[in-house]
Amino acid sequence: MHPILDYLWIIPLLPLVGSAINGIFGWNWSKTTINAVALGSTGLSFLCAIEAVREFLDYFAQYHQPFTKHFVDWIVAYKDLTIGFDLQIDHLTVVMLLVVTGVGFLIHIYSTGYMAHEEGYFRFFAYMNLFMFFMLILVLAANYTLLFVGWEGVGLCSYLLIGFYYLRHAAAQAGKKAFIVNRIGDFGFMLGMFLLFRTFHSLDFHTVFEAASQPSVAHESLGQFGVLTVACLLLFMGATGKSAQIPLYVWLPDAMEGPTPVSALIHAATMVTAGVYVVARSHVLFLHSETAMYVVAIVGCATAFFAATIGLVQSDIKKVLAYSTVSQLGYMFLGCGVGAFSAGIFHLMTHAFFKALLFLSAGSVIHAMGGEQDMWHMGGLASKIKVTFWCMLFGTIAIAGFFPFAAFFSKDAILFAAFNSEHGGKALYAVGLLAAVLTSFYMFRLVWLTFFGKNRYDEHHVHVHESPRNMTVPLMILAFLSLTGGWFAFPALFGGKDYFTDFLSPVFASGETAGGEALHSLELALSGVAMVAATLGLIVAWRMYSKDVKRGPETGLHKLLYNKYYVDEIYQAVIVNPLIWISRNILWKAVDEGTIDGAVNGIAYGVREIGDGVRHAQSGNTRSYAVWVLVGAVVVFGIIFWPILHPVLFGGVR
Amino acid sequence: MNASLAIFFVLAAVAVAAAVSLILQRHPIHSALSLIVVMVALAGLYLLMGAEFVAAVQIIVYGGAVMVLFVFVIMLLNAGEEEHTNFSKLAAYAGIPMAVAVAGLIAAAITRSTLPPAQDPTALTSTKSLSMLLFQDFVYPFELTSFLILVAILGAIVLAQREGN
Amino acid sequence: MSEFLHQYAFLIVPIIKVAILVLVVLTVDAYLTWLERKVIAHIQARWGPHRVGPHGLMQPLADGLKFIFKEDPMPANVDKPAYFIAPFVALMLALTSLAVIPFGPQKFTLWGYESSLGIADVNISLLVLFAITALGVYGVALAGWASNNKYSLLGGLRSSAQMISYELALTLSVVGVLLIAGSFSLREIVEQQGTSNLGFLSWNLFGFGHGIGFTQIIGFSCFFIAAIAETNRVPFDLPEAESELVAGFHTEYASMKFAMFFIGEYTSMVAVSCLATILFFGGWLSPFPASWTFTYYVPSLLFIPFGLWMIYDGIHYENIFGRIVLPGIGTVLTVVGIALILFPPANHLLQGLFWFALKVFIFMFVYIWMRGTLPRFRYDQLMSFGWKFLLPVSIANVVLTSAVILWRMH
Amino acid sequence: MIPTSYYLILSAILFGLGMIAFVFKRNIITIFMAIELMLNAVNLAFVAFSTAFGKSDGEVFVLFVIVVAAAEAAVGLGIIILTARNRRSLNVERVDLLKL
Repeated sequence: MHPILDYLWIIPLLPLVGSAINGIFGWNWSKTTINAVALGSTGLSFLCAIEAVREFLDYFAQYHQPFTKHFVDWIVAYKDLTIGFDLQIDHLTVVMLLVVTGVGFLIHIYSTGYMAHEEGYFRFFAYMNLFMFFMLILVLAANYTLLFVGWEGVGLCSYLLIGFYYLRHAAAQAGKKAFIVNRIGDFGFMLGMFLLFRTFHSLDFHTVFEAASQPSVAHESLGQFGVLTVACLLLFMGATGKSAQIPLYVWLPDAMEGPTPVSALIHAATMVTAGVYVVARSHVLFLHSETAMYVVAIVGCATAFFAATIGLVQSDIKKVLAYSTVSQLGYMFLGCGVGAFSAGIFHLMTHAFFKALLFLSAGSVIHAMGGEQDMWHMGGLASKIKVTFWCMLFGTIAIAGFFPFAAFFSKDAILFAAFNSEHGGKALYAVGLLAAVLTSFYMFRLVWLTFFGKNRYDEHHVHVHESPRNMTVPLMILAFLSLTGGWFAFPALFGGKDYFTDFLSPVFASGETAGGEALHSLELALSGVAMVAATLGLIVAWRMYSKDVKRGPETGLHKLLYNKYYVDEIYQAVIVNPLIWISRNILWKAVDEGTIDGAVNGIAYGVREIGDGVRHAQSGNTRSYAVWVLVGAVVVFGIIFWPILHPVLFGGVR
Repeated sequence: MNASLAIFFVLAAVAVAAAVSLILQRHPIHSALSLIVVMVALAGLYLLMGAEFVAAVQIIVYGGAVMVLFVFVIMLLNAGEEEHTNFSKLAAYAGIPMAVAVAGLIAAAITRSTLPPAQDPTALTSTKSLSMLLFQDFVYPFELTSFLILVAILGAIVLAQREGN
Repeated sequence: MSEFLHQYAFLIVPIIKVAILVLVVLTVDAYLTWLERKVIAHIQARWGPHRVGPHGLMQPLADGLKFIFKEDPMPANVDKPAYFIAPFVALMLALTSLAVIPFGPQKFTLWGYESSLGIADVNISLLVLFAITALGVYGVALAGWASNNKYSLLGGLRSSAQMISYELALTLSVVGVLLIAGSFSLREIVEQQGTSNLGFLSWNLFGFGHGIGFTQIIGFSCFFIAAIAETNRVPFDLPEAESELVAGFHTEYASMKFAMFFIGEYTSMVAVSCLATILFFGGWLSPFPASWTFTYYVPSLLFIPFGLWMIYDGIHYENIFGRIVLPGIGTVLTVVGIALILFPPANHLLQGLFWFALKVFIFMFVYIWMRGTLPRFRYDQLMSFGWKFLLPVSIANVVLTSAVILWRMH
Repeated sequence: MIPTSYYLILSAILFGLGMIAFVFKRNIITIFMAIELMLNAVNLAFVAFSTAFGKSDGEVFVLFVIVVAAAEAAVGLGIIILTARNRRSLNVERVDLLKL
């Protein structure tokens, strides 16, 4: 009845097959063949995803419940631990599914152009397909364990792709950094999973959420540090790792060492949003614990502002976009934190569109500049690469949140939710608004530095040229999407209903903070304020960068910002170095060499000594051996004949 | 003190004496002769017990084959008087006491244990019934021993042949 | 006196029998030497011993005296005990082997103690015989080793190897007979050969006593060849091959010790011949069917003409001594022959012994005959013949016989 | 009638003498003979028991023992010949190394 739903595993399987084929046989294949395999698998899984969505909606209309299917038992370890390879689709998954496969597909197309002249072409696409596979597993998983598999898998692919230019030391370092920092988050995530299992004796979403929504559990978690609180915080720790929130955001900017399409796909559109997805997925748990919600909201809000400030002064075009990604993710968490999960997911989707667009455009610019990434060596490109310019401009307007572009709706929804969330909502709103101003400022700064003013590069070496068709077409599609992506919420402006929220309502029905129609006028007002903020940013940027500017000396605050608050150095000093010291001097020297090796060697030495002592019994003299045999015989006979003999020997006694 | 008891004591005395001489003789061939005497005496004891076949086999195989082999080897290696080295202190001091202790334990156990009354030798099964037992109840072990012999022959050939041929 | 005899008859009678047997055997051995020399001489167209007594009949006596009175030198640093024991072992075992051989069917009672012709009548006599033969090796081996002489050592080793090699064939060749008889007792073996009324056809050699297919000709051939080898006779007399080992293991022996070896050899020849007679030639049974009572006069028919011929021949002898002695012997023989006719019980008593002796005599003659005829084997030929031909054939004989028996049982 | 225990005692004595010979003698061949002596003592015990119980199993076992002893003699003497060739000595105390 539902061909794809019944074989849901086909969707993740396709990229995996593509990855395997490319990875194993691609090494001496022509680019065309590799493209065919990579794009074919991704595109097919995109189509399958669309079909799956259609079938799911049909299915939902019938049964009014998420579709879950158990395929095979994976782990059957303990009487109540049975983890199957279960996939599930509900409305949240639908959004993620379409975003991942769709945007992924576009970026694949783009990559065929961007990576055309790179070494390891087949390797790149094998990794990309593998990433798609894991990401799909992540979003389709019906239990935390399988989700964790995808979670780790995307981490692995991110590591591989960041370090794609593994000959560059910086790239390799960045890859390792991303991996390790993620490990810290995953550690928390696993603890959270263990805690959940210990509490609910299961890891299936359905079971856990059912149990969690029991009043008893809710009651149990009322103590602000009940089980659920801790579990949620731990899960959120994982989310901060994966989604680059304070304090674990440091890896994302470095991740820009990877190829630009990677930055677009993994570090903007899909993977980094996994954290948000998890939080949204577990909203049932989060809603039980106000503390956790607060933490999420505050961390998100803080990250949004903090990263935005850093973004203000970066000179590397991709670094700017990286920090903007961090801060946008912060927005998403803010949304989730204040209970507007649908708003968060909404922003996730729109952000996927426009941030992918921005990154790809940046990639196109870099491509045009022949690998130059420093904005201070660009300028005046608008006339030379028109398509890229317009797409970039679209993206900028979209992220800045001008009407009627995507972020206008999504960011608004978040800010509005924050505004009228109880206790302290106003503060969150204020910071969020400030971050919005900064966002539009640094984005327009980027545009001006890149495309306007007189060119600050050497004409003779750099031959600026428009990117090929297979790069520009995805740009246009994404530009269109980032224009229209937000229009689901259009009617809400005029008192209509927010289709997106409506669409997700089956998932988040439980705990959406009411609002909307009730305070319709207020929402309009806040939208206005947001517009003003964006415009403010635009004007400031225009004032500062429209006329050609020299790169000023970094001093004071500027320097502090430019050096990212020295966070990396602080981490290095406070965490990394002590860890290395402990590992080297205590764990290695004392524990390993001293205790363990010492024990082993000591045993060996003792054995040798004993053998050296006993060896003299092995004289090799047959007669001695014979006597030993006799001794043994005496003992054995003595034991056997004891009952008969002891009257003989000790008859006299008693 | 009937005749058979007398014969027993005579044979037993001969056996023990020969065994002692086996120990005391310096030259291996004299030890071998003593051992032959022991075996013949034992054969006589078997006859006394009515185990005629075993007695005959004892002499034919042990006396006629095994010991001949020993004598051969002694002649072949032209073994002289044995030298009384005492490299093994253990054997020098503890050896004989230990052996005596084992024998004593066994003897004590025998004297202490209750044995079935001896039966009239004439009542013992004849050679025919022995062969029945051997070729019906114990036929597989019997065949196995033939294999064992075969293997032993091969082993002996392999061991004793010179590297040349 | 008589009750003393009755009380200890179980000791006295055997002692008497042993004494008689030893005397007889020694005499027989002595005159075997005479016979051997005579026969070989005539085979080689010589006279042979002719000086001492008529036809050299006193020669054995002279030899014996010579053996007794000769000096007995002992080589330097021999292994004394072994050197002394060896000849005794040889002789003793040879004589002992005769102990279990039954010479006749009769059982007689003396002083209330029933006994038979033959020293001991054990029911595994054959096994005992083989056991003793098996020990026979030591005499030779020890002698060869003790003499401290390389030729002797070689001879000793050779004969020991030869003996144990052919012992197998000897034993196995008899198994066929045992299977037919179903007993180890020589007496029973002989008796079951006489069960049918076919005369010599029922002997194990032909085996018609039980019907077609039991013939032991193969067995007998193997047995006889192996027996010759056992006794170190031509053509298997390598241990004492004068030409290569200067008389082998008894090179260093002189006088009485040498005589012991000599007697031992001839005794074992006799023993083996007796065995062959018993196993294959019906022992004391006459070659004629038992129903032909007139055949009881065959001994007389041999004795009387031979005696008359001796008288006739004797009176023409060149010296006076012979002219007296030979006719005397002839007379005795004739008288015995006539007496046998006149006194049937005595005749009946003697029948078994006569036939037994006759068969044994024939075997001895064959021994001597072969010595006069055949050349000596080479050592490797000897070994390969024993192991690669004789042993397989005798085993085949065993298999064949048992197969036939099985076939007959069903 | 001779009590069974007499035979057993005798076999124990012979066995003990065998053991003494084993530890006392130095010549490999003689030591081997000592083993044979012990086997014989055991055989005596077997036959004695089979007589005592009036069953032939003991004798059958003796036959097996004899066979095994024969095989053992064949192999063992082969080894002894080899040893004597390589070591130029029959004294066990001089043969105390696994390889030359």
